[in-house]
Amino acid sequence: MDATTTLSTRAWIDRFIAAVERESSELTELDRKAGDGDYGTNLRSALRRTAANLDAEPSESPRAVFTAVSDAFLNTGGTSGPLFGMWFREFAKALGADVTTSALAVAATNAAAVVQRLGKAEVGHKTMVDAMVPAAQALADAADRGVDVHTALAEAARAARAGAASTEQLLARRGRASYVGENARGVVDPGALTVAMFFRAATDEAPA
Amino acid sequence: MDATTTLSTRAWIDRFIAAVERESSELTELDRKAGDGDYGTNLRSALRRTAANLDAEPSESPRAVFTAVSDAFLNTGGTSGPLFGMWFREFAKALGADVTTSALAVAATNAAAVVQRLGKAEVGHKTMVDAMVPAAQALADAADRGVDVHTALAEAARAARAGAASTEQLLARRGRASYVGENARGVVDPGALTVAMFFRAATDEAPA
Amino acid sequence: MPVRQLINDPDEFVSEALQGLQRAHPHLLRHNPDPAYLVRADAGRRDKVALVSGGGSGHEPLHTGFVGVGMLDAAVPGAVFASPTAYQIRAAVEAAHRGRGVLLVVKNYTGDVLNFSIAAELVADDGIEVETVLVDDDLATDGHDEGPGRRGTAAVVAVEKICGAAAERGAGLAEVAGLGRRVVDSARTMALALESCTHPGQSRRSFDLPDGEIEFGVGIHGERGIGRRPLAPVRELVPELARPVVDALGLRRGESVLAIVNGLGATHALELSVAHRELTEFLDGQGIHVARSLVGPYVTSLDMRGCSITLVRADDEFVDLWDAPVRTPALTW
Amino acid sequence: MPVRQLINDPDEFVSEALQGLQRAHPHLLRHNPDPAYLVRADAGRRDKVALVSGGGSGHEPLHTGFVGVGMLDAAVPGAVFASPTAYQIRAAVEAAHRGRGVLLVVKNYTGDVLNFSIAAELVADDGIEVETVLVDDDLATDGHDEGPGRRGTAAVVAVEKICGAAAERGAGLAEVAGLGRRVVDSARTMALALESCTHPGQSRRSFDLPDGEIEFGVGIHGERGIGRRPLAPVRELVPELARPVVDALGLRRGESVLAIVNGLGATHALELSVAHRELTEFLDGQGIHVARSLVGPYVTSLDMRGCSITLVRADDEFVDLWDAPVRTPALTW
Ligand SMILES: Nc1ncnc2c1ncn2[C@@H]1O[C@H](COP(=O)(O)OP(=O)(O)O)[C@@H](O)[C@H]1O
Ligand SMILES: Nc1ncnc2c1ncn2[C@@H]1O[C@H](COP(=O)(O)OP(=O)(O)O)[C@@H](O)[C@H]1O
Ligand SMILES: [Mg+2]
Ligand SMILES: [Mg+2]
Ligand SMILES: [Mg+2]
Ligand SMILES: [Mg+2]
Repeated sequence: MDATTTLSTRAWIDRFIAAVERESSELTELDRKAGDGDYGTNLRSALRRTAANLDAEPSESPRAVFTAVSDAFLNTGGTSGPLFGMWFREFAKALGADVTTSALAVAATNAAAVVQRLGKAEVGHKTMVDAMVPAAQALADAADRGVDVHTALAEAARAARAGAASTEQLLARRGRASYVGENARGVVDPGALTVAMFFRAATDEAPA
Repeated sequence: MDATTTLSTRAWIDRFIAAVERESSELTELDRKAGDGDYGTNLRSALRRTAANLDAEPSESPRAVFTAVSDAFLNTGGTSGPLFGMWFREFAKALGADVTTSALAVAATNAAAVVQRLGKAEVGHKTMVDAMVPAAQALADAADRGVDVHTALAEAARAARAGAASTEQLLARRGRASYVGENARGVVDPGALTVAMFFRAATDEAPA
Repeated sequence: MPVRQLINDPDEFVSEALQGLQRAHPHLLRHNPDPAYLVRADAGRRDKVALVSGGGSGHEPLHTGFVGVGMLDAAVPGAVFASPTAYQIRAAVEAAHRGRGVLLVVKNYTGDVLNFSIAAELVADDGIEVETVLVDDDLATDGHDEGPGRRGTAAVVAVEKICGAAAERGAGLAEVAGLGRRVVDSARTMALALESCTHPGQSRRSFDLPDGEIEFGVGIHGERGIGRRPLAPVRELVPELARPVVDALGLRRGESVLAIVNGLGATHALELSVAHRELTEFLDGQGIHVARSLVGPYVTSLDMRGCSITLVRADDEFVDLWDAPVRTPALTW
Repeated sequence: MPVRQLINDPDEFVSEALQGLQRAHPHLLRHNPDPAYLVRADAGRRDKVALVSGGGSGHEPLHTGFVGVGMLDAAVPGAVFASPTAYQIRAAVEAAHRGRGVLLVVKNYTGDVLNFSIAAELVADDGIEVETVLVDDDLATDGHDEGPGRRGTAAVVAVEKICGAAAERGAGLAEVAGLGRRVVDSARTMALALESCTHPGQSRRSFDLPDGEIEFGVGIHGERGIGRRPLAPVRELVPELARPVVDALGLRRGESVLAIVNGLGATHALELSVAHRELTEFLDGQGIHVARSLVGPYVTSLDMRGCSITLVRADDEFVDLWDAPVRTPALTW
């Protein structure tokens, strides 16, 4: 079965926001080691704007929720802000009233493609794309196998986490981390880690 | 007798130029003590321009010679340049083909008046006026008495020199020297000294 | 001790400056505070292709000073030296759109390219026709095949002026965009700094120069250039800037150029006039005719001292559009 | 080590800059090298009262940048911070004269007053009708009864603009002069420096400021002002400048002003825009209406950092003449 009334998009985003609030200084630390150290700040400011948008116009519709997320990121500086903005925008476009595995597969596939087109990064360039592409692949596989939304998102989260972990040993080819050469090795890419956190938040329990 | 063919205006100016060349560093020194130290430079540059003008368009006519002197001073910076320019201009205006005592008296009287009007200095303000006014007075007296040009100019030179000497004990009320207060006391005003040198040059022998 | 500036709070610096600019030109400009942009006071009339540009602040009068008749319809300023957001750009494009499509003029910097590309996609989805002209005139960053390409600097003024004139005359979007790309292809710039610049609220210049040396090949964000050279009389420095520009454009005797002698911020008008004199002497010697010159601080880098020289190979069409009337805070004729 | 500048030889600096300016504006200006002045390219047409101004260089765009249609007919630049000679002024007046008399606009400095007065006598002798407007707007030098009086600073721009417009419209010499004197009576200025300036070729600024202090009441020749004040946010500094100006003019609620927020040289456009914002906030609070504003570096003091604020009590005639078309290198609308 594919439909889900049990997955509240709003709750998913709330858990994501809570996770980022918990981890933001670690994310910034990663950007400091291999970038300019503003990543956590950029991300938090986008998510606080998201929360404000959602509180101002409460809605449970996946489209409305992801539009609010996308708008907030597009209103944020840095490289990650606009890329995440366009990534989330594909979720808003693809998801209807109900969140289905196949709609998620379409969303994640289109979303990864948009980010790759705009950022010109391939898998292995040590960016958020290293988590986005395997997650999209996992959702597409899940849709092919007809598994339910929760299972599909759990698989996507595992794939994204593995993709993020794989960035640790890479040299960066895109973004500011590419300027620091060997110094980026040993540092997980915070953008990729954020993608993993996002999928993880889908199936987590609500935060305490 | 009043007419003089023996006084060559051109030779007078040449002697004046030579005197200034000899004394210019002393004049500058006086301006350094009670001003900004550019007086000798200003004066020499005006007189070199005068010499160039006179060489370019040689003329013995008093009007032409004094016009050349006046133009050169009016083309020079500092406070002294334009004031001397207007002073000499009255000589150009008043002197005809022949230099007479009465024409010199008119010239020097008008010239001192122009400088006083423009510079707003009275006798006793420690400026060139302190030599110009007594010299004009001496020439006016000489004209009243009908004395010859050489005698008249010698009297003017003595009066100017006395006027210049009188500035030594004064506090300056005009020009940059007025900014230095008591420090100007004991310093002869270089502008007044120059006026004395000018009249002295009229009756001097040609320089060696 | 932060550098002495007329400033309240560094975080409010740009937005307060926008207010101040708008209040000085109420008949030309409208200011939208959030998201921040400036738009022509008569925006909304459905009659022409609209031009929108923007980028980090600190380069004033670029771009905000070029909003008005015959140049930009809107300018979108980011924070100092930081790109505006895609959302800001979208809002400005929507406000500027006058029914005949929008030309985005983008200086080639990663953040600007990213945010303007995204904005272009967003407004295209909203049904507004968009074209983009990417300006990449800076010769100092030429020749790196794999990198981000040449930076965009003072040639952007020529692009905005010429495209703005064509749009004002009624040219269509494709034509205006094509013209803009042709200006970009015809233009190169080289810059030098005598002294670097200071971010608002910071206490140090972005780099220090040893006695008797200048920084050659600088951009407009206070970054180091491509090398140190000896400080020399301007009659030697200007040919050092202009010669590579002439070579890169392949300019030959008898050709004409538009010349921009641009002050980087704290360079005095007397200095720029002397630099312009030296440029005309140099180009005269090369047999190159200066059809028009623009001399002044147009694309600044905060309080940097120095100048850039831009040459644009000029044909009659460029000169004609250059001469067309313009009425903006910083450029009017 | 002289300060880093785009310069060849300090002695040639001004004359090379004049050449560079003329070459940037060949259709507006003609340059006479010796004696040095700039005159309108169409000088000689016998049709209007001519305006001539000048003074020491280092204040650019003043005065050379204001030669053109609707403002000055000629500008006579001296060396940096030094008066032009009477002879230079006479030559400029003769070149500028267009058959209906000449208005001399003179900033109140001893050397300028002397040389312009002399030039006025010389050309009057040549049969040219001359009037002089003496500009003495600087409040910092007010109140010294016996001295040379208030200095002339940025209000000269308003005098040149308003008189220039009236002359261009055909007003006679007496009328234009009367208007100029009325502008002078209606205008006061106050300035502050965040950093002093450096003479071309010299290695030191004209004065040094201790940390956290600014120089209040400066003129435009790098001389010290009337006192040190604490460096403060611009929202505090601008009222410190504007309040005494409002008081000196006796401006009351409901009155209108022309406002000039003038950069002293190295002040960035963003800073001047913020200063303008603060001025409008302050005047709003006083119920004073800003009819028109001019914001930018118009009367500079080489590379000084800081600004001056000039207010001119504005009636309809002033505003109308202010708005009249002008076409010069530095001011065009
Ligand atoms: N070209 C790119 N394509 C995709 N992602 C990128 C690219 N460049 C950078 N990133 C991502 O952006 C993250 C850094 O974001 P952020 O700190 O906001 O950017 P900035 O470098 O502008 O400060 C990196 O961790 C990486 O995941
Ligand atoms: N107001 C004045 N009236 C007459 N003479 C003056 C006046 N002010 C200065 N002087 C004369 O000018 C001389 C200084 O000339 P100069 O050095 O060229 O001027 P500056 O002070 O501009 O450098 C003084 O010695 C004095 O004789
Ligand atoms: Mg970062
Ligand atoms: Mg960053
Ligand atoms: Mg002196
Ligand atoms: Mg002097």
